[in-house]
Amino acid sequence: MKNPLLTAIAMAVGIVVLAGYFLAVDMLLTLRAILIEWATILVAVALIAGVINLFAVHWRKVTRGSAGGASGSTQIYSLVLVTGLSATLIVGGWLGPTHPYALWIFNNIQLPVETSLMAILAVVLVYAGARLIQRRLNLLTVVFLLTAVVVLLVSGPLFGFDLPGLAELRAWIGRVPAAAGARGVILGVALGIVTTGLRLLAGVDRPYEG
Amino acid sequence: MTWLDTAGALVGFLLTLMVFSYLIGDNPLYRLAVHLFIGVAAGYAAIMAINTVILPRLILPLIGGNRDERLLALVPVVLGWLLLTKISSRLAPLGSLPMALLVGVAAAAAVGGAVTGTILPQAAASINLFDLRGEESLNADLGLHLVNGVIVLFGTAATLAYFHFGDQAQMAPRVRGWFEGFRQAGQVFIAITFGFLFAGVYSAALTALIERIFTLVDLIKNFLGSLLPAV
Amino acid sequence: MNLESLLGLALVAAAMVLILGYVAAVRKWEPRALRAIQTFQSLQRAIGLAVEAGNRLHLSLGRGNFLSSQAGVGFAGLSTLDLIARSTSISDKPPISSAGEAALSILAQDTQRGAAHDLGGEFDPARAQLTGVTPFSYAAGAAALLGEDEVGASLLVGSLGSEVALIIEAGERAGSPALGGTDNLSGQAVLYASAHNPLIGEETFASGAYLGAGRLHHASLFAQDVLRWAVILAILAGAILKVAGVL
Amino acid sequence: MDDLACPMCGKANPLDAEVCAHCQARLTPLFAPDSDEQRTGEDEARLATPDDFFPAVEPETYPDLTIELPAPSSDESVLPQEAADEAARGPADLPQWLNWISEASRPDSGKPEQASTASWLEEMRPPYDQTPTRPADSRLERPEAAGPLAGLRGVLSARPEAIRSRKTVVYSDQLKVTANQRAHADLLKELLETEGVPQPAPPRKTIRSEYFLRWGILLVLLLVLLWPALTGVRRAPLPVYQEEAAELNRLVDQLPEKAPVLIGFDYDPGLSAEVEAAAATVIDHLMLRGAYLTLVSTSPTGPLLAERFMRITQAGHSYASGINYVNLGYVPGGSVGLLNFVGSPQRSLPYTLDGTPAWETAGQDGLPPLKGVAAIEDFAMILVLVADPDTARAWVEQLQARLGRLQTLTSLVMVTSAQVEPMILPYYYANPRQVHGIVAGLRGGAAYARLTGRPGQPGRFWDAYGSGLLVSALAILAGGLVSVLLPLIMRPAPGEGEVGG
Repeated sequence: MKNPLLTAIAMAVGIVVLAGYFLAVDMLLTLRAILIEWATILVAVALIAGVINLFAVHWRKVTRGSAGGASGSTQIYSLVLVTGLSATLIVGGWLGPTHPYALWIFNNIQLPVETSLMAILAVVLVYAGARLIQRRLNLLTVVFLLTAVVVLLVSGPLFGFDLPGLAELRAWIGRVPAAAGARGVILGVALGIVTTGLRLLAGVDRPYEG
Repeated sequence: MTWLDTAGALVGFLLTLMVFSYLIGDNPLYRLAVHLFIGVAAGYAAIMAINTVILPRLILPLIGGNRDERLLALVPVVLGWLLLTKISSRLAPLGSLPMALLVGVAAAAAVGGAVTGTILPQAAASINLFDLRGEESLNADLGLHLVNGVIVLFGTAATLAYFHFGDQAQMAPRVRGWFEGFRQAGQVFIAITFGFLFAGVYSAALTALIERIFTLVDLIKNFLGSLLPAV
Repeated sequence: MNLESLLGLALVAAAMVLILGYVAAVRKWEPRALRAIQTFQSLQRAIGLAVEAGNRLHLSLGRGNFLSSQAGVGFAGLSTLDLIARSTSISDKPPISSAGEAALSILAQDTQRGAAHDLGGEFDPARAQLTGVTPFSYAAGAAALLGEDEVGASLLVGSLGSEVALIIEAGERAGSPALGGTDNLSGQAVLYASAHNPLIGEETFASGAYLGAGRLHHASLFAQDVLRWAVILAILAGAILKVAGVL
Repeated sequence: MDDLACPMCGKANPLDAEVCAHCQARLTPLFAPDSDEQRTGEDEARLATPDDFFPAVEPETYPDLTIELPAPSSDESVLPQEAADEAARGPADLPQWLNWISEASRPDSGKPEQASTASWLEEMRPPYDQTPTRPADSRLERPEAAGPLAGLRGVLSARPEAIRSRKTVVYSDQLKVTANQRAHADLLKELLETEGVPQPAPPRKTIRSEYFLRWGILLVLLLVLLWPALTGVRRAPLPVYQEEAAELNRLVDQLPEKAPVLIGFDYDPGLSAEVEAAAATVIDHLMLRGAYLTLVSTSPTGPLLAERFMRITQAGHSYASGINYVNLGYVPGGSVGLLNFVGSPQRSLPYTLDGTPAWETAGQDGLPPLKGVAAIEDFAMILVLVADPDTARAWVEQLQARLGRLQTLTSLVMVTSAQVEPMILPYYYANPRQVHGIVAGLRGGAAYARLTGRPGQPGRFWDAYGSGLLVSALAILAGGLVSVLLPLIMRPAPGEGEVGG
């Protein structure tokens, strides 16, 4: 389904918006502002479409059940998801997102689950760290683990075993070598983003052609 | 504490335990909690999108705006409707027009953001480390500052060089030797950075675990307290 | 037009010229060789298995905000998805993709539909899923996907934060190793510690070129390499001028 | 009958004749026949095995053959450099490195015999002649029409001596087949029998032992963390002076009465525990100073976190929505949206989360927290609560355009997760300073709490945090040491694990 019109639109819009970053021409900036405004709205609409899609997919699982290729258990999970989604939409949509009932759902469902998911990472990450050398034994891994262990040890109270200079060492690592590495990495990523974006603006990659 | 709060505390308590059960092994309880969470999160995101974007930026201008505003608002309305056709796989091709526009803006925003938000400021920051006049005015320890600056500069350059994609086999042997050394140094800086970040992520996870455990313990304490007021 | 804008414009123009120049050049000469990256070799093997052994591949496109630089890695993921969908078209188990950003999941559907259409295959919308709309709900949903759908390996090319550990952990348990990288620093640190084959930073954007997506992806890497050294030299020169008090 | 027909010319000869009287063809074998007839049949069957299978082979099955023989596990397989380089070469429908698949799957890709000459198949052929597969003697080409040997070529007639004379070849050929080659032949047989049946995925490894390690870590962590939670013990001293935190503390102290402060709630609920524990002390301090707070976020869940934070975490202070603080909701559009917000907050977020107009306009006077605030510089302080390095950077970069000017007095301060430190510290130590104060993670929060003398959440968690970090660090260290030392101790005996040569 190659459609030159779509490519032309994507390229034209992209060039206008990109030029707006560097050229201070009033008409260009106005046009750019309008395009970005539309894009912002479209992203929100896309989110709505996505949520409707999510609902539809799971609703199908619930109603069709095994016929829809869902086992009994997945049917229940989907039912729970659909219920949670519609309950939130009704309560939050009707009473407003800051109404006590809406906040109740957020405070007692979303927040505990999400925090708990983060909490289980406390075990998962220690486990991953402990097995890392077994998986990849090289210079990078050793330096990585040593840094991690030192920073972990120094980040909390050492209950009296306070070796002089450790806190300073941690601060220095964060300020100098870690900052340097981080800067190098994000600069590299930025270069990657630039060329990837330009491929789209040049109409080489066309993900929108369904 | 109203009955609503009590119910909420109990729900949170149960959900927390259901998620924690994942550590023993993947199980239906965990999956239930997660699916409920996905649904609720999606619901909130949708409400937020409607309340803060679609209503004030799309609907209100269309209803309350002047003629120009209405005309301007018509375009995103049409594009939005086209985009919604993506929901049905039959009409999906219609939605490609708004997606093309969206991709154009997104790609440009990505490029522009990367150049003006990362490459230029980060490069400038590395250069400004050597703004000695400013340092003298702050009368900081100049020597130490200079040494740190050199380390940061070297680390940034080495890390950036580490990613070089060309095959070193094509380089002259001596150049390759230097280049490999430089890349190795870059690797070390990357490892230190990731180590530090890993520790950071871990302490965030640990704090989350602590917060959960304290909440659970407090809840149980209150519950027992209400059961045995004398104790 | 201030100096910053001028530099920025010059950088973008240079990148464009380098890409197109390289493409024009490889019409005459052989494209240059790339350094070996083990993760991509493992990925090639995984794709080979997808074709031969009918292993399903899962591609995580992440949850990066669509109107920020996070979209960049999402687009890299989409071109990888297109490549994999075409490579494994003769497999009886085409790849599935998950996204945490609605616009991205729509594009993933379009990409897979396009690939299926070109190769005369059927497209099932369930192959490109929006598993959640916030970072953690996305990760949890993608993790659940690995358990339900017999996935042979997970490829991560998208914007993912520390929550990526959930996906990797689920993969470990389901016996499907995770390969890939992300643009997010915390995500990279976690990936480095827990993924089978991590990609570091910029390497994530090279997946297209390493999987044979064609000259333009190769050209992008060439442009990145040239600009990389330009940036390094600029920083060094700037620092020297700063010390000298010229700048 | 009392005479013996010559197998060659068919003429009759006496029973005891050794050679044909007419054509001199040999009538009796050179050596004693093998007594074990079972083995004869067996041998013929085995001899037939490779030959008879070739015609049945479909071209499609060859790739399977080549793939399946040595199948390394997907994580450690490494293609040779040439392959990697080839992979990088030029555009193609199928990537270069997958071309062999398209070759193989093409129906006309070579005759089976060609494809079949894999090295190990060559070895299986008798080295000295082709008899089993290619009868050298054209007379042996005659097809066997009927009987148990139907379809076998190289069959003379049903006469015992004739069969025996063939057997020698059979026998000698059978000796040439090593165990390894037989294993390959069986593999080939298996492959061809399961032809058409899709190959199963490599077996998923069940990782039982690893669960125990997980449980171990979990139990130790729980024990270590439960103790302070149950006893409420506070033994560990709060961290000593931290420059960045002290600077933030000083800035808050210097805020004028009822100063307008913008707070960005930009973290996921998952990281709320750490960020809020750290932020509680700072915002508590701000509220004690009676600052007017304006809350925004660039993530959809941010506004809810903000609302919750004001109503529950800071319930102690009687801050009322619309009077002491205003929640503007979230800025859509990522960094682009943030840039717009920084440029013109009023246009970007005209209403509060409840939908009431927030700002001062010609028509109505705005809500108290936004009185006299028209632009981003009108805030006395911008405090960003952030857990993600990239988001933190986005805030600093977008705000620089406005706050970077000399005349602006607005200070930008941050309360972050510990993972943001390496990304944000350089802005603090930059010259001129771009971030004026930082509280990073629970450690920073504890340091701030020490300065204000109000321990709050950080003080509560501090002991558990310390022991948790200690245990985890030791676990990682131990795991590393074990995985280095264990292989040295339990090194497998040489030759162990080699299968079938």
